[in-house]
Amino acid sequence: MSALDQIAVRVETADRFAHNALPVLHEVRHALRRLVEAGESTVIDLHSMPFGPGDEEDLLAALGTGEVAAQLQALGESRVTETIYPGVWIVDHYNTHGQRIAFQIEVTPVPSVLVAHADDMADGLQRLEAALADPAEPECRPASNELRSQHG
Amino acid sequence: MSSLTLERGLYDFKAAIDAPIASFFSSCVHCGLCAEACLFYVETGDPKYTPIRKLEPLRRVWEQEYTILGRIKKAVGLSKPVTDDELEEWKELLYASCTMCGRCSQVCPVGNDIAYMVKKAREGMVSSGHAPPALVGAATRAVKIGSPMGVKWPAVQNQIKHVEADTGLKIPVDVQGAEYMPLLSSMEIINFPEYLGALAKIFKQAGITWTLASKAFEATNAGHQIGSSDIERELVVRVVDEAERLGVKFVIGPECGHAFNAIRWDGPELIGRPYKFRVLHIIELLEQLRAQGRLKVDSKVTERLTFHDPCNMARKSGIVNEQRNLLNMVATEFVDMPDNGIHNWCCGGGGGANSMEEYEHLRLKAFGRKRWQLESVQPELLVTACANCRLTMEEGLEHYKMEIPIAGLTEMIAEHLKEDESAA
Amino acid sequence: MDFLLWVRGPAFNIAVAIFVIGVLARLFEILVLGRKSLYSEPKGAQMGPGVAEIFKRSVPLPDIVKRGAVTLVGGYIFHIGLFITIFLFVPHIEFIHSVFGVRWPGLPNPVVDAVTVITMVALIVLLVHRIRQPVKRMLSTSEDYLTWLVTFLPILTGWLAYHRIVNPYPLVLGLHILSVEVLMVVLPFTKLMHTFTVFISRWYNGAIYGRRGVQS
Amino acid sequence: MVDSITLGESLRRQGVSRRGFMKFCAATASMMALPPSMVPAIAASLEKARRPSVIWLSFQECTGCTESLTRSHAPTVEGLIFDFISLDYHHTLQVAAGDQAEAAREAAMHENAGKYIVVVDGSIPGPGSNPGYSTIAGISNYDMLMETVKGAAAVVAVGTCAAYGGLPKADPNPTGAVAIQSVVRDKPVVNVPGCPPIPTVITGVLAHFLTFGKLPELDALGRPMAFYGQSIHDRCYRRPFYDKGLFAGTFDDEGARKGWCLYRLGCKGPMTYNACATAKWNLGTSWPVESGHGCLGCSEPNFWDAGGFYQALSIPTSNVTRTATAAVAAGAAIGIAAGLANRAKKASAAKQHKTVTVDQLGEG
Repeated sequence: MSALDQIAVRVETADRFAHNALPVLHEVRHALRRLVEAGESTVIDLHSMPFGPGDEEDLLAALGTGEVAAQLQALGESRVTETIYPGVWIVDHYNTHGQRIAFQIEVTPVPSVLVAHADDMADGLQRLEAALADPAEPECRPASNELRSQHG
Repeated sequence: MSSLTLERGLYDFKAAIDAPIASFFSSCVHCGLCAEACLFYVETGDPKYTPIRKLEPLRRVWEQEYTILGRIKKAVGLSKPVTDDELEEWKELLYASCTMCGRCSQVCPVGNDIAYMVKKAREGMVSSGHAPPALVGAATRAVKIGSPMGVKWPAVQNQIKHVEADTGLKIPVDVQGAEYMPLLSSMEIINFPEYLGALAKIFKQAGITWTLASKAFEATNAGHQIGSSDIERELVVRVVDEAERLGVKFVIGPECGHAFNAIRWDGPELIGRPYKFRVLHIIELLEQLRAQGRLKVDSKVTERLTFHDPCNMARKSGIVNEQRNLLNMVATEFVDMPDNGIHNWCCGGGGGANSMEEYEHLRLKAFGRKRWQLESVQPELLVTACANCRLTMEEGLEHYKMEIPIAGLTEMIAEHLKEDESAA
Repeated sequence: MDFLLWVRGPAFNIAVAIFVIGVLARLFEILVLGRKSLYSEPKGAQMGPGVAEIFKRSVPLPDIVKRGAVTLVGGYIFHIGLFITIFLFVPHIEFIHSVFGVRWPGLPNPVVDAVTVITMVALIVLLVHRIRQPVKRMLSTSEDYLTWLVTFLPILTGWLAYHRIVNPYPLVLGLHILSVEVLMVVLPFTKLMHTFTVFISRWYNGAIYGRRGVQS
Repeated sequence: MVDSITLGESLRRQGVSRRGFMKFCAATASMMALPPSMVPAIAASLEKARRPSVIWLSFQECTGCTESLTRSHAPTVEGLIFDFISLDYHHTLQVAAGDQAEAAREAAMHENAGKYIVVVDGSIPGPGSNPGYSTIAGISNYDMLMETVKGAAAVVAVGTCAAYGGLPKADPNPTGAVAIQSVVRDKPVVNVPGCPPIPTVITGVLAHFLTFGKLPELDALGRPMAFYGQSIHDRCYRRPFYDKGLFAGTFDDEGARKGWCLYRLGCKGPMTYNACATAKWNLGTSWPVESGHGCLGCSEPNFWDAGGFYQALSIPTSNVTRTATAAVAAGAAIGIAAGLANRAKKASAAKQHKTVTVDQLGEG
């Protein structure tokens, strides 16, 4: 939504954390405590947060950028970034048109979406074996992850 | 069959209800604070003495006759009519346990003048035949004999002789064109005869002309107490006729609360015109004389004394500072009781209550208020300016074995008048 | 929602009509009765002391403060509380502005909220007092309890609506407005009429005693 | 037409990895306003889900709902959902026209009897009103609706017109418009009100049906709790200003610039239940309150008649001033009449008064 992003919006608020960024940070704090003490993971859906102008920026600025950043290409791009608080991850999913479809904070050692799935690994093994057995076709990749929407 | 009927009473209730009363009843929120201002409730703790409840029959007549919803309720038979039995029950509440002292009127948060309404309600009590016998007797004697205690002019003449002998002063009677015409109360004539002598001495010192009226010496008004405007008017007219015939400039109300109230405030309303003379309370006159330097004392009372403000004089006529100025002139140690002035507690015998002997126990119980007030200041002498208060308090003090003598203010001043002052 | 529209629309009109007609009719019905002409020589004025009494009467005598503490303190709290909740809550000010075209600053909602709770507590204390104190119990009729209820309900429903305790919100807001409408309908025909007649009564009281020169 | 294959199979055929499927499930959960903890359950359900047939009926409507759904959001994950439903009839979107279009509808009804979903936007002239106000292919809206829903598994009323009558039903309602739920009584009806509804809410409801094979939990007005469970006011980021008593008084004052509460400017947020404050519009860019305009209350029944959009919620919808003026006159007239009657009664009572004498007193 590059066109919309170009509209200059000046947020006039007296204080930082005027709206709902601070409660989310506290929710993250509680989740991290649960992870540290009980090993329990949490996913916070930021789409369900009643954010006002500037809230998302405030939240992301407060969480910062940590050591790990990962990029996925599955049904569009996804960005997974560790914050300056290890175990607290920003998971940002986009569709093939670059539109955000999910935006989450995961409080977990490794976000589930990064972990390779058993089915996919088995499938991959199959494909690797097939490729080695038939050197004529070394690359046998899934057809495409560019799905077009077709209505009707 | 008596000619006084419930029907006549209800007509009088209806006729009595005016805009203030309609507003008062509309405003009452049943908060019960009037009870806390009433000496009968405060001393007995019996909620039936709550002032506004004493007006329940009048209130129902107002509701049924003068409110939109009440008329509808009456038309469909939803309201309880006022009955003879009920009025009989209310006799105690409207007479024996109410002195119309007006303290409740002063306390009511919405501003209801409850005493005003009690006075109006008594009208219907009289015409429906529910007035107390003691007051009926007093009214009858007042109308037929000339005085509620049965005092006739010869008795007064007798007093005059004694006073003239004691003081060496002439008591003027029926003098045309005199400036002042003092009235006497029966009680003063019988129980406190010093009053007449005191007047003579004071008037001589002040150098003013005055006269008694042989046909209108009596100030008390049993019609006022029983609440019958017809009788009250008849008694007022006697005074007015004589005062206007003699052409006096001032009629002087005596040290008697209701008598002053009747002649000062009720009278012109009852006869439907202003007087051709002015009415002053004796204390108002004395204060005027004092302020003009025409009233001087050469000695002072040295006992620690306090003053009981009669309701009709202070709360109802605004005479408060006058007696204090006079007291400070004539006494060295004047102390006020708690709740004094317009907030004073009634003696318990006003409004005719004192004449109802069958309720003496209630009156004595209610006197507890005065006892508390007196005990708070421990006076050696109690001064007042109302013969009826004085009598009631004497009974109360005796009952509670409190040895505090009571004096009338006018006599006290007369006793200490500067003797050698000659007439101006 | 239909209910809310009804209470905000037709029902409100009906309530306003009954309220205005009722109050005016009652005031006229009282005032037209009039007073006898007074001929006694006045010792003071009527108008000034009458007007003064409207204000002075709000200050109780010291001995009554002691004796009638619950009634007085409770009464003060809930009357002031009613004033604040009715006239200093922003949504109410908007309503008043829409009808009368005047507006004034409101109080922050948490303040009004606290006042509302205090007001309700005061009203409950006064109800208990009415039931238990002998004088008030004797004076009380069904009307006293009815008027208590119709006074209490708007405060309670308003508070519930503000805190959104009852769902859905349009229902509780509708109940709040309906309870106010009930109050408006009941007011002219019960002791709640003292809202208006208190000024008349206090004036008469002040005038009667002012004329007699009593300095209260 | 409905495919026999499941969604899981379909995705895999298109080469979507398991990771991609989980991402799709996370997005679907977010869209359905379900907690992230539901993702595994959603994945399990979606794996087995089959394409349902959808028949979309448009009656007295402005096409805003369809616009909302198609224009602003396609192609997104909702678009993906549409790949997995079979939209067999939608006269704005379908290629077919005339008899062919109606034939498609009838075919879908016939082939998927008892299993298809009917989506309706727009109100219909009620059974009692002139059917000529709105017809399609010569069939009255009422008849077409009743015929189509007969074999439906569920009915989704999209938009406030379909859900509650909306604008066509606004006073004086010339066409006798009624809501779908007032005529369809024997089928589950889910209302997705809004003018228009939030696109993700429309697709969220369809996704829910697709995922779980049943309609979501509804509130008293037939709306999915997941989206309409909380009011705009409760989820509004400007709520703290309401609580502090900080209100914008005009659209250009200091309060408006500082983003204070819009209650005084007529915001209907407190009585409006919708997901705008969280789902937002235009791909989460903003929503009315965030853009500085109060909520109109468009997802509530009769919102069009619920008072001026710029009048605070506490302001009555009726003309109080006129009523009060009339009442003043009436009250004064009744009062003076009652007062004069009182006066006459008092005067006659006074006339009845017979002088009390002490002789009479003595009798008693």
